[in-house]
Amino acid sequence: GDSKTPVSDAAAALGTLEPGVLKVAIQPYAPYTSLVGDKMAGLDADILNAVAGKLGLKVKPELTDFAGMLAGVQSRRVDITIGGVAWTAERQKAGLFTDPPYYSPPAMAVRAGEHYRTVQDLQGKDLGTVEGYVWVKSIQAVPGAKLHAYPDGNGVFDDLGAGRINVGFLDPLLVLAAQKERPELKVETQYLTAPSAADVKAHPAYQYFQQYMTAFYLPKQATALEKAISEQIRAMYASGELTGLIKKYGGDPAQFLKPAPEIAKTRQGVDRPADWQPPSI
Amino acid sequence: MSVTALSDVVVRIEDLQKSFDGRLVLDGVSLTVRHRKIVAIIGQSGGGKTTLLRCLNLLEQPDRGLLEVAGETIFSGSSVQCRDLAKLRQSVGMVFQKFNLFPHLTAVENVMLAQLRAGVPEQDALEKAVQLLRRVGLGHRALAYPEQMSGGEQQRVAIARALALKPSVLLFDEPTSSLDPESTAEVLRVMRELAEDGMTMVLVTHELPFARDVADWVVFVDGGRIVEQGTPADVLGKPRELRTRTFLASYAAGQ
Amino acid sequence: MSVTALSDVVVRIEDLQKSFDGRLVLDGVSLTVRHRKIVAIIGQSGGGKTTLLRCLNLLEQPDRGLLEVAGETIFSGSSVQCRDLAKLRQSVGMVFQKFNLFPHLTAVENVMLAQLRAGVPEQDALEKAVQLLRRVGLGHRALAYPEQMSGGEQQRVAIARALALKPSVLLFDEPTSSLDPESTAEVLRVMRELAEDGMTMVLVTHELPFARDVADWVVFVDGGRIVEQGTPADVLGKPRELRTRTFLASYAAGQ
Amino acid sequence: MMFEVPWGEYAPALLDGLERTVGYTIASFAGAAVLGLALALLRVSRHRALRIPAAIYTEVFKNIPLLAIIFVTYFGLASAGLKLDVFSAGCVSLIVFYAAYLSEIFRAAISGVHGGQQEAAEALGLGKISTFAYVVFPQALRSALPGTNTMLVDLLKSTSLLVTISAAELMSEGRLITSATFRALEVYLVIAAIYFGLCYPLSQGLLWLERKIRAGVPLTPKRRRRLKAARAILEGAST
Amino acid sequence: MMFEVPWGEYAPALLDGLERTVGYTIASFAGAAVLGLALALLRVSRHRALRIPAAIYTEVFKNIPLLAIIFVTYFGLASAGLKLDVFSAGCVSLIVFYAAYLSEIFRAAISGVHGGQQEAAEALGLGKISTFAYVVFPQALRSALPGTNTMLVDLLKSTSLLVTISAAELMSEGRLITSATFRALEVYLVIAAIYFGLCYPLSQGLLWLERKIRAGVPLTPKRRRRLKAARAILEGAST
Ligand SMILES: Nc1ncnc2c1ncn2[C@@H]1O[C@H](COP(=O)(O)OP(=O)(O)OP(=O)(O)O)[C@@H](O)[C@H]1O
Ligand SMILES: Nc1ncnc2c1ncn2[C@@H]1O[C@H](COP(=O)(O)OP(=O)(O)OP(=O)(O)O)[C@@H](O)[C@H]1O
Ligand SMILES: [Mg+2]
Ligand SMILES: [Mg+2]
Repeated sequence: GDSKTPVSDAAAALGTLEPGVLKVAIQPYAPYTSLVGDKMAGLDADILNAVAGKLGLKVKPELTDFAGMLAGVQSRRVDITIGGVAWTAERQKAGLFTDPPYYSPPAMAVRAGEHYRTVQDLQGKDLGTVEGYVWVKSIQAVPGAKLHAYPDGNGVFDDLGAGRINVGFLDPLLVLAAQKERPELKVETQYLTAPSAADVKAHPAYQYFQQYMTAFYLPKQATALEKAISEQIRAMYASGELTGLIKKYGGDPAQFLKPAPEIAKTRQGVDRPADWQPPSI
Repeated sequence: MSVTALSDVVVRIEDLQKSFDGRLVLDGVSLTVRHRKIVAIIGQSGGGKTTLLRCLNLLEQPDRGLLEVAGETIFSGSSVQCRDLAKLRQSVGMVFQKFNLFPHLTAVENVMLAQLRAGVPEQDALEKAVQLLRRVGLGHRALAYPEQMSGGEQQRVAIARALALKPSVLLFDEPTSSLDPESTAEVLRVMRELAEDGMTMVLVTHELPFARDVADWVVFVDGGRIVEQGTPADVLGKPRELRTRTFLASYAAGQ
Repeated sequence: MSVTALSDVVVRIEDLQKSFDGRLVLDGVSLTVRHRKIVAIIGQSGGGKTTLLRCLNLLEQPDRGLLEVAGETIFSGSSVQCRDLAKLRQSVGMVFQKFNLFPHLTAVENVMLAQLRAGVPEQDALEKAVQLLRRVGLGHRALAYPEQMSGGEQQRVAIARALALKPSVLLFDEPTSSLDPESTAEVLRVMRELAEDGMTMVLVTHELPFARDVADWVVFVDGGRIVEQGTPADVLGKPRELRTRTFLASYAAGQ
Repeated sequence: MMFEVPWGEYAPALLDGLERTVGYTIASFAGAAVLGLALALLRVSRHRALRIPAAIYTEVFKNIPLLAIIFVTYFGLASAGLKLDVFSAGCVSLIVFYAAYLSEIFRAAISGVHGGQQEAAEALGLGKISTFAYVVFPQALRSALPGTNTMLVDLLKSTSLLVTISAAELMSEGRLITSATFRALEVYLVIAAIYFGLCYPLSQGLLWLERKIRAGVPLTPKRRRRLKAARAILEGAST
Repeated sequence: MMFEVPWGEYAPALLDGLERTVGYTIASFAGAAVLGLALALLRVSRHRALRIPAAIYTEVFKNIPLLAIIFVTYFGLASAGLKLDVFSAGCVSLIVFYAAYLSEIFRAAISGVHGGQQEAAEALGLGKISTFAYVVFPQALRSALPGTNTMLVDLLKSTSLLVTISAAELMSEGRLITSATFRALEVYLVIAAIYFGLCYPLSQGLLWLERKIRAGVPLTPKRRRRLKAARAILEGAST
């Protein structure tokens, strides 16, 4: 490529696979990640593009699917993967996660006219999500509910529209975008009242019905890069850049950029120091 | 041929016509085959011998003419009269040049199949099949598959198969022309025994010595017509027609 | 056979032995074929005739014995002596029972192939091929594919193909036994012409009348041994050996 | 790096997926064989009006990706008002797709049965149906077996594409494990091994069956009894 | 409901994907044919030491899903230190997979050439290589064509599985459009139609070629010249 662009020492010190270049695996997951020409677009993409700019890295996106994203990171074919990836205690064993660029409120896609407010309302219902999403476990824990796991969000929307499922658990921006793109499906966004601490204690899997933390995923070896990106993310909280981006995609900064109280504890002493505090506006 | 009782006639063909793609292949053939008689049909390739034989069990449908088999009119004018094609074919056995045994069945099953489909009980069909295989000298090969048998053995099984439903007449279409001399001898031996047992047979053949020996009547077919017919001694020994003589001469030259 | 000049001998076989899976199929066969002579090999099925023929161009490798072809020792003791197998095979033409023409090539290409592989220039090979096809009466069929030809035509193309490299001897293995009488006559006519042109030939055949007519020498093989050999008049007319007589009798019965 | 996934935990889910994979395979293959045979019969028919639609069907389904068929059957038909459940939609997709391939194999096998066979059967007085059932079909089956067996194994592997409609078969389970543990490569290797463990014995078993049938070993109890009875008669005489 | 996706906008990306799909197909099929032929030759060899490894290869690759092969080739080998680029990894996967199937087809075709052909060629003094090249191979090719052609079309369709390694072929573009527009059904129908538009002419073209070859139409200029020369000689005589 255009290796004539000089690579700064600082950028080179980040230890990317190719000095000065940030290889990013994404899947078609608008409005979080997408590819327009040879540039990536979407919320996660915009955040990482901004971070890379500050670090002096040139972004090189590679379009794949979810399995390919993970394998790409683990086999060190890419430096990082992004796109609504949720942090979990189990997943972090297989790599590094940055500090959360934003938090995701528990949004549900439901057919217009139907109302679900609490976990109790979901019992015995057909609940859809994308396989691999953290909600798979939560749904499995709901008494009598039937899990429908799809390879991507389209399946959820189509089946919601077709009436095969009652509720779809998806990343909130996805629901907003689908509402806009496919009004004929008559899908609405609803927010679930987060289960109480007691509920979560009784059903640990309910924790994902609470606000959860997205992050960017990197290979175990990329400690320097992870640290640099996390720092930049924190800086973007402080500078108001993130507030702007969340608004750009129709999100409410108060929902997306303020962590719920439980968030801090989840990572403290796991992949972060005991005194770690989640970033916030 | 002298006039005999009508009941004596097993096959009666009158003014049979058949064309393929507008080309006349049988052009007014008339022929009578009597009970216990053996008729040999000889003639040049393409003369219509096979077609004539195949009309007799309606494997080929004539265009016009009369066909009677075993006392029943099966074709007349220009349409099939025979209600039950299966019954007709059960009364007319047929042996092919290429044997056409069923390769997925043993010899005994080949002989049983038609019986079973005709409703003969299993055990009866089996016993009959074994008996017929013994009659053609193949009792010991009853459980062999066609591909495990020599050509001569296969053709003998085919004869047993054709006999299984006690046909009134047996048709042979060059039954030995795919065989080596030894196998030919085997098959001819079986056919000679059938002749001695009084089976009625119509036989298309190139084996002129055999025809001379066993046939009661020889028919020389050329260009879709019966050019000459008569006793073997007459047709093969002192042919009247030029075409017959030419044919016999070319045959002698080949030997 | 009287003693003649050595240069006169095209094929010399001495005490040839060959076994398959421990079973002796050729058991000490000795035979001499002289220039411009025609040797017919006759005998029961399984006697070893084909195997004997196939040893002559080393399609089958003998176990022991001596083989000389066109003045060269190609096998002696128990090992192949012939350096250039391709050259040997070019000097020994072979015609098979099932013709074995190359189905993907036209008649003329079938005849050209061996020449082209042997380095004959394209145009020469083509002219030679057309000339040979005309010689067997098939100039007009030069561009036909095997499957478009009758059996007799195919076998004549196979003869032309075998002649293409001007072999010193032509081997025929039952060349007419897959053919109907007319095709047989065609092929035998071509073979008779070759004989008249002075081609040296070894011929396994069941066509005893033909053998009697064209062969200079008849060899009766049974159980892997030469039981009797001599002029056709002797071997076929007044056989000395019982086995020969039995064979000839069974042959006559088959006819 | 390998085997960090707690496979023990996932075993029940995998077994479940395995069961579904087998279920899809059996149901779809049976359906595809029946539809494929029907199409093959249409395609050897003497009537153009029967031959042509069958030929079009075959060409269409042979030339579009199975993935697209699955998607359209499940989601497309639903938008058109026909809501199939996952199992039905999955099976229908596999059936219509593989029937196209199988019909080609069957057609070649049927028209490969020598014309003399049909003639010999008819000359023996067998009707059209008997001729097909007892003479043509058994021989066609024999020559169709290798191709058919390849398709069966292929179908088994292709059930993995049902992942698109959350069929919860083996590959779907694999993806679930991947996203929980993030160990994509390990999971794929294990899933591949499970597929191999299914497909290899299957294809070897089918090969064995092929050989048995080719060797003429009687497979139905009826034929076995018949040949036994024949042997009894033949031996009875020799003693 | 249909055609609400702004296809005009996506046309350049789709064309790009199409081009890549065709590129993968050509490169992989060429490789698979060569490897398949080599495997087939090993499998008809007289030596067990050659036959057995080739047989094991074929069995292994016929019995695991292509998706797993793709995954392991791209990501698995990378973890082991061998980083193939996307195009190489994609082609290698398709080659090793389809070579297994093609080797079966080729082997059957080669051993289906009648033994008499080999014998006749040898009796004419042709060496082993000439015999194979001029007698066995052309005939085997003919009987292998239908199966080979089916595999070529299948390979083309299977390039859609390269999505997972960011091959950016047709199906990847389709998924991208789906994600942006949420109109999966429409996108899949269009993608299916594009595949059909690729595969159908391809398979019809191959059928046409098959028929030409079966009819004995000379395909190489050399043969055409030769037959023309023969005709000239023959006609020269008749005038
Ligand atoms: N099904 C058919 N369709 C078209 N033409 C046919 C058909 N069957 C036979 N013929 C033609 O009818 C003529 C007579 O054929 P037939 O087979 O009856 O002759 P044949 O005397 O039996 O010859 P052969 O001795 O070669 O068997 C031939 O010209 C043949 O080509
Ligand atoms: N390649 C082989 N392997 C094993 N046995 C063989 C082989 N070729 C021939 N034989 C056996 O050798 C014996 C002689 O066979 P051969 O073909 O030479 O006889 P033949 O005289 O030509 O018979 P036919 O008249 O039937 O052609 C037979 O018993 C045959 O089964
Ligand atoms: Mg005939
Ligand atoms: Mg022989």
